[in-house]
Amino acid sequence: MAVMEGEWRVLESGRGELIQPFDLDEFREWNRTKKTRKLTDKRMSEQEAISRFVYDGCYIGTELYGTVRCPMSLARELVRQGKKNLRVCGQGVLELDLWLSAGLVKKLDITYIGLEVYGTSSALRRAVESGQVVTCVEWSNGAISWRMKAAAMGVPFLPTRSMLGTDTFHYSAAKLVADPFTGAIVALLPALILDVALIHVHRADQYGNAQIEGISGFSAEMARAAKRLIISAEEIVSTDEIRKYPERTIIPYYLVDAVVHAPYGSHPGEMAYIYGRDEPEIKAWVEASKTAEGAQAYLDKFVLGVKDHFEYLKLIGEDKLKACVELREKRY
Amino acid sequence: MAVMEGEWRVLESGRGELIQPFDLDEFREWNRTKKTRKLTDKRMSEQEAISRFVYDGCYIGTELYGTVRCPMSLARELVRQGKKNLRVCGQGVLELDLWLSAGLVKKLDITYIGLEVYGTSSALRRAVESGQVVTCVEWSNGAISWRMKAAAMGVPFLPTRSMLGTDTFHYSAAKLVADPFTGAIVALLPALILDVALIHVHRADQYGNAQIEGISGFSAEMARAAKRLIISAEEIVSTDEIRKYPERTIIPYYLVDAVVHAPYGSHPGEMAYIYGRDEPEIKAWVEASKTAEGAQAYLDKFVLGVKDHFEYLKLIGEDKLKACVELREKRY
Amino acid sequence: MPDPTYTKTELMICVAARLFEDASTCFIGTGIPMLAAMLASKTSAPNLVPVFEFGGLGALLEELPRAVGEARTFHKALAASGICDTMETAQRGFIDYGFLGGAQIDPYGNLNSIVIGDHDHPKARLPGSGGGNDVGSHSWRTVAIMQHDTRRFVQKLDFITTPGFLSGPGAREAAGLPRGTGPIAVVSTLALMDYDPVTCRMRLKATHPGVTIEEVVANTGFELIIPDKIDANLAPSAEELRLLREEIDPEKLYI
Amino acid sequence: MPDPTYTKTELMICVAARLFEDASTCFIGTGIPMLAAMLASKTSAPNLVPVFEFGGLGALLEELPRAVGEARTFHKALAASGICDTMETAQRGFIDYGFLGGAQIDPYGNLNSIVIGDHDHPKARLPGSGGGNDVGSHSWRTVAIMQHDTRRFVQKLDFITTPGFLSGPGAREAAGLPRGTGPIAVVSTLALMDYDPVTCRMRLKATHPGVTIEEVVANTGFELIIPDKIDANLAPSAEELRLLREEIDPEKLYI
Repeated sequence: MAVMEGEWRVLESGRGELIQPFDLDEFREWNRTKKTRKLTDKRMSEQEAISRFVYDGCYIGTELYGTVRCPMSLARELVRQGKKNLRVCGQGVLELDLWLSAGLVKKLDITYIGLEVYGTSSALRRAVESGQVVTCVEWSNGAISWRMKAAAMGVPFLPTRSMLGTDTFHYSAAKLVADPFTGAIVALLPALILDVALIHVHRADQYGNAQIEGISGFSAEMARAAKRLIISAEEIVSTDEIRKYPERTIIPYYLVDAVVHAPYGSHPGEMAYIYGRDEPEIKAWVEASKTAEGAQAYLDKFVLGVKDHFEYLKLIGEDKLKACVELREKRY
Repeated sequence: MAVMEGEWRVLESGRGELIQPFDLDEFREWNRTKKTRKLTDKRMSEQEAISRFVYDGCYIGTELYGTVRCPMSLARELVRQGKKNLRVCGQGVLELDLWLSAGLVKKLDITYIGLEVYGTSSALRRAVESGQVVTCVEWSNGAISWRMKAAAMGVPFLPTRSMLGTDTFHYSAAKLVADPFTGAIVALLPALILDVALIHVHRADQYGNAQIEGISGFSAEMARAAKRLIISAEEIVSTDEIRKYPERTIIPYYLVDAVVHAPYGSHPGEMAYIYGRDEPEIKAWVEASKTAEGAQAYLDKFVLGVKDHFEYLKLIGEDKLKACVELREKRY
Repeated sequence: MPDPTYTKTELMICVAARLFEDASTCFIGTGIPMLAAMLASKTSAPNLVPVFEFGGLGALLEELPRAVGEARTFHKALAASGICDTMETAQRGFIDYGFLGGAQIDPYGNLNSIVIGDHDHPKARLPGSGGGNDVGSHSWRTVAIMQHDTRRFVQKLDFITTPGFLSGPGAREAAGLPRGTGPIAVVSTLALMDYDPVTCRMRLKATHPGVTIEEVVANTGFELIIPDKIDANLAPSAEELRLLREEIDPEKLYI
Repeated sequence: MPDPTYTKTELMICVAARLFEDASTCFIGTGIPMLAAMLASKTSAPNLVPVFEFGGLGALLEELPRAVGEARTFHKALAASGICDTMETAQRGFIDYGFLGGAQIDPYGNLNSIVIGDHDHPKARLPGSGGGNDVGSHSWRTVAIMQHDTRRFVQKLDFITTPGFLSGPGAREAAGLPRGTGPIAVVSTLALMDYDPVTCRMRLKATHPGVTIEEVVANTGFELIIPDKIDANLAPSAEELRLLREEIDPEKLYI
């Protein structure tokens, strides 16, 4: 039953580059040999996690989205360590802005990089229009999430009716086929296996069993689609606590390579039920990032100018953090 | 860009009948016009729910699995109302045994029908070997769940590496193709859109927003794959309670057509954290079902001989139910 | 008496808000759609079911969300899941309306939010599709909310990010998009537009107070269908303005 | 001193339990595999991670589950999700072992649990694949646990439900099954079998106490490879029997 590649009739292929080719059997072998099933203590600092698992040229992604439950302490540490030529997927607000401004990003599977209520991202414009980012492959938010879901399911592709008929499809790396059951046209989205994923959660135990409150974004999919997974958590809890409510474990330990205890890890973004957005600090980036010089000055002060996340928090100051806690979403 | 059906090269097609053909646009239209977005009180009795939404010849499924969080009060009511020529999907223990014994099932997308620790199902053997069930199309548990997941995602198929190389594939309605990205062989599982689904949950509000404790089985997928969805719930809670923990809503109200308050609705099966299995009553069916006469006597007593679920519970008796509660799984 | 002090943005929000159908499911994007949804839920559509792409469904819009994933998008919500569930809900036909923005719109309601100029050597790199393409593909009806000028209302997009009617009648279905879906309206700073059912081209439906047809035409970079009868949009009511200014956007993030 | 009163089933469970690798993820089916897993977790594999197909992962096996979805499969578990997540975890290569039963097994370790006789006019309709096919497709290594007689160990299955090595060397990969996967052992009431690495055919590895090679051969409906050196399985230890009888299955559901 040997099959030639491409024996399926593909109606059309997007012209975008598949900037992260995948091999499911190789991923399986990785998951077999590089992901221990032992319950081992994976706690470490941001410094150690980034230096051990992120490398120049790797394909990396962050969850969720800029100002919302985003692994900002990890994103800043990555800038401090200057990991470069990154290939990056998806959506981003502050976190990708920092990487773009620091000149660390080479290729993008892009869905949205902007500043939400504050409009477009100057950092993205500078990086793409100057050619510093050499490739932008286009996807919709749904499509990029489904690409991770394909990898999470262990299958080579998922079909979708998104992207049809548009340039978004033409500038993607998706393929157009007809469903053999009904003849309907669908786009096939190739599996996306990340080299590294960074996810911030409400709580995790020392082994990496992780729980999230509120919306789950694409955490379940990204965690399962990554070869290396760094979890940062607002709180480290006992495994007994995890075992008490096993249905809340959205990321089981065996997926996780590092657990970083990062209180206020999403700052200046929010963490539902723990703290709200730090609007002045977000605006500080919005303003600073309008020019390359301003962005550099911000990086110098808030990222490169501090040794680690705890120095960053000290720089922000207890009063501001307390104010954010006051603004948190509550359960009634 | 008109496409002829089958223009994809399919390497091989399972010989099984697609006993529930699907049309995604028709499903969308159904979801648009027959599923209100209004918050309306959907509470009703088992009698009303089954008589309004289940019909002779419909394609129906139950979640989870026989003795575990299974909508037994709905399954028994269906027998009382004698809905027949059912086409049924998936796995079953007591609930499908009852339907098979009552002669209500015509076709099966079968994965597993048996009595777990007590072995094979005599009811299944009688129904299939006699030709009363005219068609058995074979699938694995994973495959049937992914078929519902395809429908839940609104896509015509999902790929899998299950079923390859086996008669399970040959006697299914799956298709074999090569992945156009890598050339790897995968089976395509056709979407499964059920006419009716029955799901038992821990709690729901009057509109149908439903929450489940412990494993979720295939409830999320089945709920999203069904044109009509009847929820039975151990407890009816206020919508305020739902809104307090929105991340626990596994089935949002707009999917739901009927909400049946059914305490001990899974009896003689278990409901995690509320009550355990009623082993003597399960064994009563195991013994009775060994012969057609025994099965009929059981049906006469426990199903046809009672008017409704509350009469059934009275027949079982408070002492036995209390004993089940004692046996429940606890959160430590 | 209408308050004469309203801004173009406030007017646009009010006109958009009046389009919301009560007890419908609506995809809400960041920005103006959020204000319009919130205003609608406080006026004509109290049973609106807002859907935010990263997982919030049926939230009570007591405070204005400032991002599509933040806690206010699932404040006292009926469900809080993830983006796959939400997008699949749309793909399954459960989302009635999508409210979208964009940098450019063409006569068929296609939207561009990816690039100005050539994709690979852009004059301006815009944020990207985000959920826009998904919303425009799967929602039953989409409404675009746009500033109205000739740089934005163009004959030909630099890039089709989000499908409107694509190249015209039947093009969506031919491309494989779900049957019966498509754009129904554009709310701009000058007017309300809909689409001619035969040609699928944009058509003036109603002008805003004080705006002439000529002004709309002059600010539109393509031939807009001008029917014989054109309605006039009502100015914001005092209550609409009060809600907007006092309850919805007291921090003046948008208005 | 081994307890001479043990039954064949008890012995089979003990031999199977000794195959569990500590700190490995194992798919556990209903019945004997549950007893073996529980015994293993109380002896040589205290860090075993049991996986039950309907969503339980990493449960503490304090009481014997009687069904693959019941609460004991997620008792103090690390995660409790659903069947899709579990099966996808397997498809992604995270499940080390699968323990399976079946009505028939052939020389290549393929299993039948669907039908005896013709599929469409069966002599006996069996329960079906259940998760068997998935477990046999995606787990890195599978172990079958079977009663040993010529009706069960057959040259040709009536129906291939679950893949072993299919038709022999290379057949799994050619069919598209994940690279490097396949059956590694059969534990029966008479012996322990493995597979010849060249031919992929079943091979006697060790006989149970008191069982002769001839007895194994006579109860096998196909030509079993008999190597020069054959090990002897140890009888259940007193502690194994105590655990089985007092802690694991005191209600004697299986033993």
